[in-house]
Amino acid sequence: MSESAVSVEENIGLVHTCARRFKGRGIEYDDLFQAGCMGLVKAAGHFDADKGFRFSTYAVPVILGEIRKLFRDGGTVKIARSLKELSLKVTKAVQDFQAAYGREPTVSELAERFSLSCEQIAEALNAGQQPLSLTMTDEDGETQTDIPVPPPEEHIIEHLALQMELSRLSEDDRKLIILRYYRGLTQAKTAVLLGTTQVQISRREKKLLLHLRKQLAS
Amino acid sequence: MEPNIRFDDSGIRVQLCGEIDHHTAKDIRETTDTLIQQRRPKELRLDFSRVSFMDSSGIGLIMGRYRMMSLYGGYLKVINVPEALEKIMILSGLGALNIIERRENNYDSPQRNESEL
Amino acid sequence: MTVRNEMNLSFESRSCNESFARSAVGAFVAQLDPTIGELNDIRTAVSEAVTNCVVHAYRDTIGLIRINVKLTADHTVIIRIRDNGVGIEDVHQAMEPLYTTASSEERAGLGFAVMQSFADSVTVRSKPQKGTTVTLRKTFARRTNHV
Amino acid sequence: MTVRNEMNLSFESRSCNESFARSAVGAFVAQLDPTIGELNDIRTAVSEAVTNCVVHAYRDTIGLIRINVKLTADHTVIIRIRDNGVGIEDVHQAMEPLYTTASSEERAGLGFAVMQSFADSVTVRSKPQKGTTVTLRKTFARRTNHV
Ligand SMILES: Nc1ncnc2c1ncn2[C@@H]1O[C@H](COP(=O)(O)OP(=O)(O)OP(=O)(O)O)[C@@H](O)[C@H]1O
Ligand SMILES: Nc1ncnc2c1ncn2[C@@H]1O[C@H](COP(=O)(O)OP(=O)(O)OP(=O)(O)O)[C@@H](O)[C@H]1O
Ligand SMILES: [Mg+2]
Ligand SMILES: [Mg+2]
Repeated sequence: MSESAVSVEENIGLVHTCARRFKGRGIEYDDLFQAGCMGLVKAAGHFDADKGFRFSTYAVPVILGEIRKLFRDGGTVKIARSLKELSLKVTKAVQDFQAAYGREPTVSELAERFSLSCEQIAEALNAGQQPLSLTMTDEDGETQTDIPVPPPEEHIIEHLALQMELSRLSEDDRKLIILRYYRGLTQAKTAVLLGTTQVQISRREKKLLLHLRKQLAS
Repeated sequence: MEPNIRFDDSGIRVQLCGEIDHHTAKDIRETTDTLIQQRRPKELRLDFSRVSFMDSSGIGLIMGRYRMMSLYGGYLKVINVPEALEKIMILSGLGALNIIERRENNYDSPQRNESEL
Repeated sequence: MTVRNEMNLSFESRSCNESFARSAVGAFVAQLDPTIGELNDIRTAVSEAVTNCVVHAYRDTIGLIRINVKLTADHTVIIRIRDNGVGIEDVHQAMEPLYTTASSEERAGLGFAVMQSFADSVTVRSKPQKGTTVTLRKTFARRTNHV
Repeated sequence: MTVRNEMNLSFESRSCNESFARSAVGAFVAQLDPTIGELNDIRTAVSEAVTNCVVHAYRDTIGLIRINVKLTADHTVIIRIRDNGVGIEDVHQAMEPLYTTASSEERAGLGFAVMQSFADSVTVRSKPQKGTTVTLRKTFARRTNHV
């Protein structure tokens, strides 16, 4: 033991300084402080003033090292519900995993567990650490997920079955359908492009539609 | 993320997980195709309940399995499509193939006939 | 149109970067406080554009994909995805739903259709052998209790 | 050291980009399949470096912050954060725990100490009036059940 043993009490401010740094990242201040104190005590016990360092230079990394360990469990703060729920679940899963296997889960292990990609797990963690608002919050603090109901969208393209049937048509018939229904051309314009008359296009089109409907219905 | 595969009376059910894009579709394609070729099931059910993201690579994947199942005389069902994926499913026109079931029905029922198609 | 914030991203055309790209753009766009659905739309559209660079622009090679994202004061996001790949001969045709030059690889030919449906507008500029630039634009609904 | 994947990111020195930066870097690094703790470490260290660019390098101005991330075959991530700001006169002194030139703004002088605790190594190169480059390096533990 060094003669010039440092007083833990006198340096408690260092712990506050370090702990404050990680406020709002999902871990209670008191937990941060407690971990920091562990670090301070360790540092005080091992400090050798003869080496010419200032105590703070020696102690800060030790304190930070203890605080860092806390973040291995994740944590949550107020965030949008969906993200919050996820990060809660992730946090819980990390704990369960650790209890079961005695080591931290990898991102992909969590990703698998939650059916998400590694990146999303990363995002969920992000959500757990700082407020990222994707939703609205009510007066009473209840978060409300704002998932818009997509408008009953027009089938902007013809359906797939049709595509398969189309591929079985002759070149000209396929062109006719594409020009008329994908490009939205008039029968007259389509006729010009296909080198025929509008009447013929009209007839052919009727036949083709009947045929396609029958195929699709079967 | 390995798809979870289950066999039952009416065929094979594959539980897909995570995000389906060009990168991840490759593995899923290989796994399902091996299954189809080896077991020639009457029905292949792709369960999307745990899929959180999908782009057009997923549509290609479904179409491909649809064709493959038809080729072997079976059929494909896409089940438990989450709300977030409905938009792209609708857009793709897959709805018209009558292979999508939002909720899986009669999962344990052995009587499942082709007239349901 | 006042640009409030902007970022640039570049990475190699490896398929493992597809999810990274949509994730990074999503994280940036989250600043505009979109709904989960809006964010998902952006992620999907970006995924389509980036996948096209990986699959078509650089085919069997590895090239650079560059993304520029601008957030404007009026809640609009403008995303430019650029490659220096093979380019597109006929952009009009390429954008046609179900048109694909890679049907053997089970591509549906729906990428551009998805972009058009999930973004408010899509513009494509391309030069064969020079590369392609896709610009996606989307305005988010304003919400009163916006943070 | 074989680089397996690499990305570049640049954005303006706005404080709202601090969280974006750590999120984007986190998403990219996730490819190496780190543990939650390892990923948190990276995010924290990146956050400190980026905040320094916002707070010190560009002080009352807006400048460009550039980040380069390399993933190597041996599970190491190398992150370079660059600014073209005011630079640092005495890097050794600046890295001392509790040293700060902005105590009036309640800065604690802990940024570099945090980077050193959370990354395996931190190197700083700086030239007054030219700018600063901080390089963070971290190797992830290899796990047998690695995917
Ligand atoms: N960045 C690009 N560089 C070169 N060609 C491109 C690029 N993007 C698209 N294309 C061309 O445009 C066609 C249509 O693109 P689109 O994304 O709509 O469909 P796809 O990629 O073929 O199929 P899907 O997106 O459904 O998987 C492609 O087949 C390709 O020929
Ligand atoms: N990118 C930079 N450009 C210019 N000066 C810098 C830069 N980064 C750090 N410094 C200088 O180094 C000092 C120490 O940085 P450090 O991050 O350790 O502490 P801080 O930023 O002052 O406080 P804290 O990070 O605890 O809020 C700063 O006060 C500043 O003078
Ligand atoms: Mg495409
Ligand atoms: Mg600092």
